[in-house]
Amino acid sequence: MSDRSKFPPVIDGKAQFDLDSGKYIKVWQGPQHPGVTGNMALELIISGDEVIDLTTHVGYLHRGFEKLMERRRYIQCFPIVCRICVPEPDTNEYLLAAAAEELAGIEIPEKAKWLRTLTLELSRLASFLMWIGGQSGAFGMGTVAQWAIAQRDFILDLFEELSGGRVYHMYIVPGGVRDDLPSGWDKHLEDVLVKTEKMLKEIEIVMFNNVIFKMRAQNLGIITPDMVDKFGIVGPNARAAGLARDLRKDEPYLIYDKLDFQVITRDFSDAYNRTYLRWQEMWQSIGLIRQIMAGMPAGNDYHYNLPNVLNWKIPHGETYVKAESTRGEYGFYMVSDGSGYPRRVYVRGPSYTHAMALLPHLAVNVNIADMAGLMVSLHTYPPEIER
Amino acid sequence: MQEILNKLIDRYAIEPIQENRHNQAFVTIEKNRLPDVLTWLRDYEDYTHLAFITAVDYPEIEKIQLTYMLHNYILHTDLGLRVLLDRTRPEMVSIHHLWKQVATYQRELREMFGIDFPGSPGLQENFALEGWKDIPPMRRDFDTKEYSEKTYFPRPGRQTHDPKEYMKEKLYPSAKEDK
Amino acid sequence: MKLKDYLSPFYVWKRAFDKPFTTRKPLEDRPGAPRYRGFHQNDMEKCIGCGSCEVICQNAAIDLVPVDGIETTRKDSGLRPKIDYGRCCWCALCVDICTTGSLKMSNEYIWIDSDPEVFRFVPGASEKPWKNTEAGYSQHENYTLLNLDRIDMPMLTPEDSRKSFIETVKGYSKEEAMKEAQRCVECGLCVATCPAHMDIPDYIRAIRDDNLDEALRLLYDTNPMPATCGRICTHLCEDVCSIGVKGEPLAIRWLKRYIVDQIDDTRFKAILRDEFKPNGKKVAIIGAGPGGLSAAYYLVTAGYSVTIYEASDLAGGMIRYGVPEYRMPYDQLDQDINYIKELGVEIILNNRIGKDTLFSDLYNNYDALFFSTGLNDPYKMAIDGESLPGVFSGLQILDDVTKGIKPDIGKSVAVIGGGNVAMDAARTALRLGAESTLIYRRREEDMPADTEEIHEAHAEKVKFITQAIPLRIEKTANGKLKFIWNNAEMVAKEGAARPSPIAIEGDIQSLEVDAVISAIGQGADYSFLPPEYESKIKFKRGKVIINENCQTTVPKIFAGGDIANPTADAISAIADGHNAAKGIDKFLNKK
Amino acid sequence: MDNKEINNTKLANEGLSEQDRPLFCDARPQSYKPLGKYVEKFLNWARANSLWILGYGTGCGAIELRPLMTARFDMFRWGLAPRPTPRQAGVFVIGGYMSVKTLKRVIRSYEQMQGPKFVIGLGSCTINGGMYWDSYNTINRLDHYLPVDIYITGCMPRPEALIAGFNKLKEMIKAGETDGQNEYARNFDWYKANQKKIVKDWNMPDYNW
Repeated sequence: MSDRSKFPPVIDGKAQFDLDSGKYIKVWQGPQHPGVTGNMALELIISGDEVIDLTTHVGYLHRGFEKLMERRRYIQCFPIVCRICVPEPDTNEYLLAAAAEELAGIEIPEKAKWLRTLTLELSRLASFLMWIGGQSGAFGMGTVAQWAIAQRDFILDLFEELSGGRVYHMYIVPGGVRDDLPSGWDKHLEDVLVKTEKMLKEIEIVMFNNVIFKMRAQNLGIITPDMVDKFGIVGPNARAAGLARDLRKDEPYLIYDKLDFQVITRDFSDAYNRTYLRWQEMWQSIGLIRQIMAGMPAGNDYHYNLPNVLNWKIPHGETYVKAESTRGEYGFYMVSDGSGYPRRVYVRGPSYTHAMALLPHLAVNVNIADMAGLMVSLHTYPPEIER
Repeated sequence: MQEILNKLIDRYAIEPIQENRHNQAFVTIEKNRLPDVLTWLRDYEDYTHLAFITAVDYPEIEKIQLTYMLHNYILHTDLGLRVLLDRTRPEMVSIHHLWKQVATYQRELREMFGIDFPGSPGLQENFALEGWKDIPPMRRDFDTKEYSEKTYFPRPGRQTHDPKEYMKEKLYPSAKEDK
Repeated sequence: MKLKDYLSPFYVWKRAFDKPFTTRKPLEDRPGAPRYRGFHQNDMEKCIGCGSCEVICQNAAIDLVPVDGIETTRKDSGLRPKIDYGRCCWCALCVDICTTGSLKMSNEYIWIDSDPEVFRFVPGASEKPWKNTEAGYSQHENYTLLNLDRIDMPMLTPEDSRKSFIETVKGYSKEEAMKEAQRCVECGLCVATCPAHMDIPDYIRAIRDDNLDEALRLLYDTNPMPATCGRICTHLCEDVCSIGVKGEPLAIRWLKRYIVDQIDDTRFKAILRDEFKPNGKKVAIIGAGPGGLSAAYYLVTAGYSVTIYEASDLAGGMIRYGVPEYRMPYDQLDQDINYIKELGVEIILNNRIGKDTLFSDLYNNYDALFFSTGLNDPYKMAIDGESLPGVFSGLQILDDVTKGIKPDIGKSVAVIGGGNVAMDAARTALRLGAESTLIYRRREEDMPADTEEIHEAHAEKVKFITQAIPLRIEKTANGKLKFIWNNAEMVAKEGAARPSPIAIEGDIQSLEVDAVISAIGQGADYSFLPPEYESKIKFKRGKVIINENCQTTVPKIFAGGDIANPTADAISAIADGHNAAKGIDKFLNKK
Repeated sequence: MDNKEINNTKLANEGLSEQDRPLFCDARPQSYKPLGKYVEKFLNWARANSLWILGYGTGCGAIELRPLMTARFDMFRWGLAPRPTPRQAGVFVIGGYMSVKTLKRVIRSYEQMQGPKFVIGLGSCTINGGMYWDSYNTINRLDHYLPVDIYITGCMPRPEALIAGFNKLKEMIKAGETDGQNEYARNFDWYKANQKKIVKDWNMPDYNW
């Protein structure tokens, strides 16, 4: 940080430069780039090896989910929403079901709530494992990626056993869930949890105590508390800045009010702390899964018998339901016009603000080699931006 | 929740109000007052979090509804503000100065619904689409199936039968010529 | 940075001695989980080709196609799902919705080919490696996307119902009807089975959409007596209902009744908008039963001038005189008839052909003739004592009650027979204050009566004696009748469709009653036909032979209803009437 | 595929500005000419055993590539390796649905890849549109835009299905049955016409090698 005279001045988070001056280079990172999660592109203007301006480009995965849902019956929407967020599909499934149930005035059986919470926490764990693989990979620590993603695969095995699907579980349907826990599943789960715990301990040693990771991730992409509302930052990114905001606690849905847990916060939101916080939340998830398994109600009443789904109509209304995903507030805004098809479903993905507004702000004056790490530390996931 | 709704009624004479849950309500606001109400809610009533902006198309009443969803982190309440725009030339005041992420939302709405937000930065840039020439895809009158079949032509060779018609053909063909 | 930070990364080396994560032979070692949603399987025998899978598939991945070796029958469309794996997303909604539970998914998941055209197959018919795999996703007990249980119909309690002639079935309320209508999957299997081929899925959809005017129009397209059919139809449609495979079939009959119940009959004309121009041709109809009325409706709406000749003093035929009021209230029947009358159909009552008017006059004065005179000649039991006083026919009892005559049946009756007339007679007898005992040759499950009727008869405490072959009726000393029968056992005979009762030697029982009502079936009475016509019209086993246009062997004469069709129920008569009307129209317009 | 025509006129790089056009190549793609039976057999063996995948996750299919390249399934055992740039890659795994915007990049990447190159269509979306069959932004039939060697059906196909797919591809390469690159060269105009029909703002060169 000695001589910065050659870098353009930054005013209000924006570097002041003239691209035609020939002093700066425009570089595209992505969409075809291994360091970019999902499929999006960063248009970088660099000065030397520092990024001075960034524009996020999305739309490579745009499938028009919201349009497609308008011409599908409510039940037919459920297989397609999970595709909006591949690493953590269950949040989508839950929110679609919750929105439809709220508008239709359906109360689902207690057991279904527990099973839903279980899948949500399990998918949170899987998603975080996938993410920590990306995060460590972005800083050159491929070993952790190998461990974490392989470990995630064992959770996918659990999902496969439970729901019949590995990646797209399609387990949470409007009205409840599709099936009970298979026999012997609890033992497999405990097995995987124990292994995951062991691995998490090892990750702490090799990652959070790693000098390279520390040097690169600390003070990278600092989010100050006053930025949080200005940019609409949610989830772990906001919690790392010291704001105890967690929908599971603030507006408990499903059975979160019956579970014992504390909102985890850290007091300084940089890439390192955000990573560490998510690592802590993995432990929290494991704890929650154990609590859920211990309290799982007996019986097999896990689905409310909907009116024949081919003719299922939902009365007029609009609602916004939300849940805490790994990336923060995930929401479905559903408008029903009384027909069998939703009038409008809007999917609010937390990555929207993180990638589109926050990332360009944080990227200024970041070394180009750290860009991937910075992006992953915000845990952005493109399909939920463009849908 | 009731408290803020009463305040809204007092200050802006806003009606109607649709209360969804104990912590969620939707109100309809006149187009020109929206920035004012948003600013007031953000700065004085702790509705600091803008969850999203989106639109709903109502071709039958020739309107497009914009929904601004605000959240209060202290009371944990959601307040949805609805604005009805004219559908033929929808235009709305830009509020990109209030939250940083708004410009992107407005860019998306311009692309998907064809709503104009004069003054919003980067409004004309592509968001998810590239080289789109048809009517904005999220408009209700845009038929995505028809567009897809026309543009991306599905693999041929499929044919289905309606059980009712097929049984008629097989079991009582005499009745075929009727009706 | 501490020294630890420099050293700790080397901890990864420890892992070198751990068991590796790697699955050695993933292809062999990892079959799909027992619930895995892999490639589809279909039990071809179980599947009925209802097409619900096609409807629910949000990817439009399923086509219904004819398959070799699968015949179209009344309960099976003969079509089978063909799945396009260029579309499928393995969500298994098709498995969940399957009305029969035939569709399943195996746990196999590998299908690779360099030709994109091959990824289409008919599960169950195409030979695929996973055709017989056991494991995989299938329907679960506690999770269904259909509504298998019928909405309960409000009914009088048996205790109340047996006391009076008030209609037993109260009819659905709007909410109940909408709920019941919602259960329909619109497969349309029922349409083929319905003798009149009513547009059942369409009018049920109209109920669901609360568009009853449209529903009424759909009813009258194929059936001008909906209020009647909504009550006493034999509802063959419900036997083939796809929902009925796993659950209770839709109450199609009651939904039909709901439509008519909800609409005031004064509005019929405005809703149906039956407009026609008289074409100057005349048609005579003999018999104002369902067949005759139906023919009259379709003829009059086609512009013909129609006259019905009826021997009784009121129109309605067997529906009025053969069905008791607690099942078919007369005002409802009148509603159906009145609308037909309103359109200009002339009904001449108390006019018996052959007696009051000559058949040949009709033949000469009208452009075409349709007769649907029904079966009203009760069969005899052919046993001793049948002509004793106190032995009645079932029809006679029902007829008397309709006319307001109280038959002298005393305090206890024995009803012989197992058909609907027998049930009606037994339950009518209850309402007249007698204890009823029903005596039938075969087992209860062999009874031709509707299951609901049998069920209700039981509920109203009609006593059932089955497998009893009547021997004779004797007069006892105290003026009662003694009905004597021989107990039988069911013996399956080779080549016979069902087992027949064979008397057990010596096992003879008897019952003392005040009256015996015989209701073992009826035959036709053709006495109105003069010999010169009777010789020209062909008969087979007492039934008139007609072609698909209900035309007899005499071109100008058409016939239908119980005297012509094998099912002998109201809806078939109505269908015949419709066909005859079309046939007459064709016949007269060809000239 | 009947309407494919052979045409030898050069495309004009119309998507580029006038002064940029000379900067780009305008040579039509060439069919690969085999070197001789035994040499080719050896080469095919070598090609089959070093399938390098372009690390471009074009759709949700990419999610199963991660487990495949990590410890659990360890694709390096089969000679598969991800490469960051098209110039080093020989296999393009199209991960399911493809939006028009991605298709444009995919064409560019595909054309930049060195021959012999192979395309794997992953998931039902590549065959007939899959669950996005009625979407206004995703293509239905991949074979209209790129020559596809094999299809793996599924949504998503599991890593095992992918492995099986790669094994099949290897067999095909060894048997000399993969003709995708030559097909692209032979029917270049047909492919280009299809591509340009749906990629509305074609602001890239027509020849990307």
